[in-house]
Amino acid sequence: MNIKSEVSCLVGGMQGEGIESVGEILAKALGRNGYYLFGYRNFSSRIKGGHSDFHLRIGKDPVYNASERFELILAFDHESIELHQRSLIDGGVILFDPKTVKIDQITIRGGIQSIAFPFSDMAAELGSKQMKNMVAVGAACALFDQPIGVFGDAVREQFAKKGEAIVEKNMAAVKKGHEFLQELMDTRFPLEKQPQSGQRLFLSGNDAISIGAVLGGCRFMAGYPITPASDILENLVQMLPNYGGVAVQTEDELAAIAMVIGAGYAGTRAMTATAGPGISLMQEAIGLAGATETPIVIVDTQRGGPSSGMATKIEQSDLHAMITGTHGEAPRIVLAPSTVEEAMLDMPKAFNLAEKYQCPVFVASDLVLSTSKQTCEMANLQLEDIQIDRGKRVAETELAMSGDRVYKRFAITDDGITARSIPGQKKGMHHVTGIEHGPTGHPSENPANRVAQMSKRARKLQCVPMNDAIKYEGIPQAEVLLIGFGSTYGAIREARLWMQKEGAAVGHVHVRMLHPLPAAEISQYTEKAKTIIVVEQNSTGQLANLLKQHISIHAKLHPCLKFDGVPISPSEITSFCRELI
Amino acid sequence: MNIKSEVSCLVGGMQGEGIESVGEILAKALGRNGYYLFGYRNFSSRIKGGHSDFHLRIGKDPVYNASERFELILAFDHESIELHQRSLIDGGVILFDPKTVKIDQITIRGGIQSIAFPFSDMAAELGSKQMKNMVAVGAACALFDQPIGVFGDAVREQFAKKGEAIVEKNMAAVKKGHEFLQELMDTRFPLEKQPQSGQRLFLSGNDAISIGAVLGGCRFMAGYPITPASDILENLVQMLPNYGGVAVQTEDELAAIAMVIGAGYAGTRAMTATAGPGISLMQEAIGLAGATETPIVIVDTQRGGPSSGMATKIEQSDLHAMITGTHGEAPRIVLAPSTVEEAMLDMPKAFNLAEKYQCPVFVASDLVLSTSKQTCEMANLQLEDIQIDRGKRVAETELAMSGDRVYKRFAITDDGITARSIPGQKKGMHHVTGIEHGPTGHPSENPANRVAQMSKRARKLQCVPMNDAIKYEGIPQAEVLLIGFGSTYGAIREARLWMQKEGAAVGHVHVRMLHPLPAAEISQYTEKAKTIIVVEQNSTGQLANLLKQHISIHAKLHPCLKFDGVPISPSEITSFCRELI
Amino acid sequence: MATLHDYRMDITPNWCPGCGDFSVLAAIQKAAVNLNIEPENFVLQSGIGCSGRISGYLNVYGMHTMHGRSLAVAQGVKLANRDLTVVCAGGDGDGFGIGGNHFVHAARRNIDITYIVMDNQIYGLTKGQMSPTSPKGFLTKSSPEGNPESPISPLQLALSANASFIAQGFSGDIKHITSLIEQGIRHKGFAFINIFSPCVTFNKVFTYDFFKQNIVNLDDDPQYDSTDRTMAFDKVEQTDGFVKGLIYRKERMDFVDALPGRSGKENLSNQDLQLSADQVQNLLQRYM
Amino acid sequence: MATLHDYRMDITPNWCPGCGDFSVLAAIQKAAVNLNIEPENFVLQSGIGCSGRISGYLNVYGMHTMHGRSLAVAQGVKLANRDLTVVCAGGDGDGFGIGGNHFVHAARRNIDITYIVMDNQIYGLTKGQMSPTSPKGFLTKSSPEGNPESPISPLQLALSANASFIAQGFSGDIKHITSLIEQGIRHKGFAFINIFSPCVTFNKVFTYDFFKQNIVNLDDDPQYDSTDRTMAFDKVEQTDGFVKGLIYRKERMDFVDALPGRSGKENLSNQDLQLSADQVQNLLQRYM
Ligand SMILES: Cc1ncc(C[n+]2csc(CCOP(=O)(O)OP(=O)(O)O)c2C)c(N)n1
Ligand SMILES: Cc1ncc(C[n+]2csc(CCOP(=O)(O)OP(=O)(O)O)c2C)c(N)n1
Ligand code: SF4
Ligand code: SF4
Ligand SMILES: [Mg+2]
Ligand SMILES: [Mg+2]
Repeated sequence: MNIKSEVSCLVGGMQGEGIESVGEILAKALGRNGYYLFGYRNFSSRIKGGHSDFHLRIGKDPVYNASERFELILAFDHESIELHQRSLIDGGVILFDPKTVKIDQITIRGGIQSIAFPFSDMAAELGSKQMKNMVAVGAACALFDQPIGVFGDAVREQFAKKGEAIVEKNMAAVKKGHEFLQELMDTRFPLEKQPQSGQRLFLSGNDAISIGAVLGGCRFMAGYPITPASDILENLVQMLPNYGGVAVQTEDELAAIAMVIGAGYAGTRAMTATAGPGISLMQEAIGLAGATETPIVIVDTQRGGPSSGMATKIEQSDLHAMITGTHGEAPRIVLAPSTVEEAMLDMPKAFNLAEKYQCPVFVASDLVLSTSKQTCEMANLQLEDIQIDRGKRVAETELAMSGDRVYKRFAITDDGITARSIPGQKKGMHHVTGIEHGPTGHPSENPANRVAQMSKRARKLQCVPMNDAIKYEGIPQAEVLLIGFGSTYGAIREARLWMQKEGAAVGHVHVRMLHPLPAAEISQYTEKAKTIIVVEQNSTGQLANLLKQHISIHAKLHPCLKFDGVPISPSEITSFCRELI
Repeated sequence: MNIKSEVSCLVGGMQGEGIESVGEILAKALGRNGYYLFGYRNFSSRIKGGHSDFHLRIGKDPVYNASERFELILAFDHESIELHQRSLIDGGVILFDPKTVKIDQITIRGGIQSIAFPFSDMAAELGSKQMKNMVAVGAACALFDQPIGVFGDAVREQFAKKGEAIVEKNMAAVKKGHEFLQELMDTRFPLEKQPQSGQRLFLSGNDAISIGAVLGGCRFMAGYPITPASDILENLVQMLPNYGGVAVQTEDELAAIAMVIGAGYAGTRAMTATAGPGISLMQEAIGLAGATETPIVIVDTQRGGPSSGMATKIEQSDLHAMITGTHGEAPRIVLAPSTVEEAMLDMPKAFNLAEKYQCPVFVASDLVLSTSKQTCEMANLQLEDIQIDRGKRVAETELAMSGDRVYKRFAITDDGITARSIPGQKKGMHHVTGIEHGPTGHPSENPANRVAQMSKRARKLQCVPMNDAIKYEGIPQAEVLLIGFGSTYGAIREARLWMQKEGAAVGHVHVRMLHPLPAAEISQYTEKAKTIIVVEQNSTGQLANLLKQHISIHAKLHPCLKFDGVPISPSEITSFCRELI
Repeated sequence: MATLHDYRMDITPNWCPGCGDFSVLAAIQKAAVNLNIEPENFVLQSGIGCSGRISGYLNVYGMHTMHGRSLAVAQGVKLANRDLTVVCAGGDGDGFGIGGNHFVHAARRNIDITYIVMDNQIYGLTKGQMSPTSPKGFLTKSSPEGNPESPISPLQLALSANASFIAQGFSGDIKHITSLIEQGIRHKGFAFINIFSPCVTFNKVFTYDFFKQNIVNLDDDPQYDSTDRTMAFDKVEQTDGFVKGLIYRKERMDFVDALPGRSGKENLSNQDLQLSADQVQNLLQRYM
Repeated sequence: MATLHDYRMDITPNWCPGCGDFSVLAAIQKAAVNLNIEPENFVLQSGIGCSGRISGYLNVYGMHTMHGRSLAVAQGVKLANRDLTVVCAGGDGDGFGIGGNHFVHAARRNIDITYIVMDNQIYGLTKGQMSPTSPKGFLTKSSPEGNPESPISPLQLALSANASFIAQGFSGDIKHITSLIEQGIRHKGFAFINIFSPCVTFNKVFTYDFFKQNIVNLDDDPQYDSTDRTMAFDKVEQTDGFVKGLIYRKERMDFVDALPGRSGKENLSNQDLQLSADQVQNLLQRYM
């Protein structure tokens, strides 16, 4: 029996049954035991019913994506087995609930074992069928050779609000599952013991974005519910009041971004979070924020488009909408976090950039990044280093000394940035408008002024620092270069590691800022590469096209595209590469 | 005294004073005399007051843009002289109204002549100060040695509704101006006589678009007023009822395009017309039309952006919004007319393409094209050749024979196009949705179906014919290649002709379809060229970037950009070229 | 003769068991059959939401549109082909939240369509945030300490927007809503029917029981005059909106009748689009 | 002490001579001075239209926003900094056409701002198309044969949207509108003031004379109770909307007061944003 440094399991059942809570508790407990976790949830656009599953990967070392292979399936419905048994490793185990799974109707492939496990009945015996999830937790814990003790706290926290009796019952259910599994079989997949770890968090990209926002000084959020961004609104509705802040659910996205512009103008760090349809509706306002040089932050949790598209499936297809969306030409910055840690830290950064460059800043998340949960190492986050930089602001004293009745909010400057005054500042009064305007913000149709103001706004972006705009991993002079952004980071990384093991000279550029594009930084690597593979989850190769626009690499660039709503896997990337090289 | 083959004049005065009617009547009469005309109106964002001017170019041969030089300025205000005297040719004439122009406050440059011409007083004498415009018409007509007789019809038509007495009075005003000028001076700029011409129209791009829509079978228009697109709504409100059609002014652009989608789905040729802010608001719906494969036509009369921008000034900066706008990836076609004739003919074409490829079709106009008036030769238009091609439609008989209860509106086909059924067709019922869907249009999250449907929709665009997608002018193996689109055609053409005269090997590709981009057709010319100059009226080089994305011409491409709201002139283009080559 | 079978779609709705929207679906199908409308002449637009899925569950020309924009799409369909029966349906968020403006303007424009809102006082599809009809203090995912806003009154809004037909029903009484829908479709002009349609998953306050106990039936008030706008306004005020029946109805000229000449008077989708030489001449005259 | 001079901007409005908007501008300035608000604490949002240009004509923090969205911007400003006086102004098309939904929702949300509409029954800036308040049959550039739609009633719309302060005035009576604006600003909650503001260029029907002759003054009706919603609705109905004075007013809890705890209770724009170690700990607790 092999000691494992990593295992994965899938829990599947009907949507609305609480499948996720199995993963939640497993993850919490195992995380505290020092393991690194990645939890991916596969769900569909309906409220109750329909198959849903949760993939949990548990490793001694950091994990950045769901595994392609599971050791264990906990099956509460047929689909869990039908869809996923081919992903079980040889020797893998299916524990199914005979109450809801008629196993004789399913052909089980060879080399794996399927075992009836009366989750519901056991739970019913203990008082409530709902606790079948807890029985499953116990079973998994036994199979992975984890001491049951560590689950105590996790269960307690989950059910604390419901009273001690419920906590006890649920603990009993976990124990029952644990014992029953031990009766059934030996510990099949013992996880290598992990030394005590530093402080950890386990949370989704959306959670990280919400926390990052608060850490980054966000005190105003206006949003409109939309999958998969709604969590952020819901989180901030709970969090912001603790800091005096306000979160508003608006009548639509047009109002949300307009309110954010109002709050940003008034000097408060303000944001909205939305997905595709919302981004489309916000296009006009993005231009206004650009023209009036108002700092705002917009999170786009990209999902399958166009139109309603595939609301519960991943896609990375809003690049155009974020980078060049809106009529006319307005400045903006687009950050693209690729891990939950980055999602958290990109928020303070986004607010700093927004106030420094006085323009809209997008944080381009995607459905997998936003909804998957990952372990974050507090030591990596270094939250104490977060600085609030409010950008150029005109001082009261300076205003007091000025002879101007109207503050020259849009005076032309070398770096394109003009110090802001905010409402309430004496003698800081000025006008802002989406119409082209002169230094005081009043409309002007003068051609020379037009050129000066357009150039001023464009110039600001030339100063955006590029130091963290890409991350590079792999061998230094890679011949094969993988380029990606967003949540595909884990899959690309895993693919690169596999290929490197096989001796290929592979490198990986992950683009962390999509606009202004760090073309020079990327060129460093593309120049040396013979084959460039741009991995993205969309159908037209939006990043690839962007790269081609900036760098003349048309002949050696190959887009590796996936747009079926399923996260790309490392093996899809490696087979694409193998066919090319 | 030289006989001229071309003259230009500028009429300037306070906005709302009827300046344009001078140009209108001059143009109508001179057009009937066989001359070709181009009338450009320079106006600002206010209703009454503020300077406004009208540039009229009159030629023996076709003219496609305003002239950089005038022979005559008819000045009703100071700005007309202050802003434009430098554009007068040596020996040019200013006729100013002493009532409103205090000439001693203006320094008149050498080599030109300024003459007080009591337009208002003469008009007042004849009964109404408003007729000063007619006096100006008479003066211009004398200066250009045009027989006064031809103005009769034009004046009559203009004032017919107001009764014979008014017509007579206005005729008298024209005569008076004519006589007075003849008393003042000799005919200074006699226009070469033109033989009788074929039938002609004189109209703006917006007028042409409206006519083209009706000719192209448009029977439904929903729009929301916006400069400079409002004319199209106003025209169609008048025109469509004659053909049973409907034009609706909606509550906003979101409603306008949604109604258009409804009408298009119902089987009626339907369109909207808007400008920047409207295009931004329509982004979500563009995705819906793409996903549901609904034929619709959207006219974008581009103006200065972003946000409210410069509403009365030209810009060509909505390419991104039209080509890649909306979240996710949806098919669409973008046509770009460059003359009033093309504006008319692109409309039936747009409707045919929309129904053939079942997707949104943009007609990318711009402020100068939309609001300038040009002479159109009926013989060029060949309106009798306009065909209505309603695309693939499923026949009633076919439906009757089918065993399906739900029509497979989105069945996968080789060319990506599936025959449509429309409401009212028995057994043609089906579902449409912006959610990814299977063959009957019902939502599907199946990954294979997703790929099939996305690919189907993308495939359609691969069949779009490229035969008229560019027009090429100039010497065959041009070393210097000018590339442009839209209303800059005239200026680029004039610049090319000048440079050719000087012996330069210049060619000119004018892109007539911006998406799908005719990259192969353009490459034919870019391959041979040593220097490529992309002329566009925006600040980021949107067409240049698009070209770079498709063709690896980064090193030899030079964007010649203008974004101050003023139409680019031939000499700006030639000086840009001269500096390069 | 259209039958219920013709209107049925062989797809199981993905609504939660017990969701109020099932009855609304059934009522629409029944009303269409009662009015003997052929399914091919029936077009149903829906918005986005749980309720919005309805367009896929009956065998007509179904259009699932955009969040908040279904009414605009519906008006386009009707203007293009006046021979069609056009019914539009969606949720309270869809209709009064993001779509509120189109609602108001569709009402005053008075195009001959029927608009049914499945009002569950919650955002169902996005899993339980407050909606514009959620009462003040209502606990939802986005108002964990209580909704800070006053709700909208859909009926008063429709009244002030000059809707020519306004009714309200409750999913629990399928016969009644079937009859309202029939009346709405028969009404020439914009007909608005608000239907309380309980969300059994996210709304634990406005349940079937709640409505059974609290809704006032207009039929029980012999004094009530459904052609009196002020009385209608007042009734809604007095009942806090929990009232069912025909709230208001007054026929007024529909939009198409108010258009000049032939405009919209015939089905535009089956016309010969090629213009005659005379027509072309007429079109160009002004510019010659 | 703020003076009229402080509020003046040295820019000549580009409105046509005689435009009603001049008086509205003057009234706002006067009201601000009367209420002794310092210009740096006064923020004025405007929409797009002739009327929308107003934000550039007085020396305050002026925001010329988007067509139809000024109210949403205004609410954002007020929520960010409750110490500011926030007034929002725009046209009838801006407010009731494209912006109708934000109007309805701002009213029910009841944030403490004042909204002034310069209602000229026309689209001025785009040169004379019909607006949502143009009456049926009205001749405009986009309705050459008469407007086919019934107009919106801004007052009834505000009533049904539960606005807590509703008034109407007329540009021709600058004293009266100044007083209404003062009351509106003083009102805690959303205050809506509709002002008939003649467009002398494109509207030849609703002229100064028309209003002088036809507008009913509520002060002349001693029976009128401005706290009775139904009476208010009826009054508007009876006068066809041509009525001036305080239509309705009832104080109700404003949005911020309804938010939990400290939420929005202080000016958010001058806070120290750096969290203490404890605060960080609290924030992360749930995820540990
Ligand atoms: C533009 C846009 N914003 C947000 C969403 C997300 N969304 C889908 S349904 C919905 C609201 C659903 O509530 P309701 O309209 O009341 O319908 P219900 O689900 O309750 O039937 C929202 C916000 C969307 N689809 N489009
Ligand atoms: C999204 C958008 N659509 C259209 C326009 C064009 N537009 C500018 S002002 C205006 C309407 C003006 O009417 P109103 O709001 O009544 O203001 P008024 O000019 O009469 O004061 C329109 C349609 C715009 N600026 N933005
Ligand atoms: S969530 Fe509510 S509205 Fe949606 S289907 Fe379930 S019960 Fe119906
Ligand atoms: S057009 Fe009308 S609204 Fe606009 S400035 Fe002139 S008078 Fe005022
Ligand atoms: Mg709802
Ligand atoms: Mg107006």
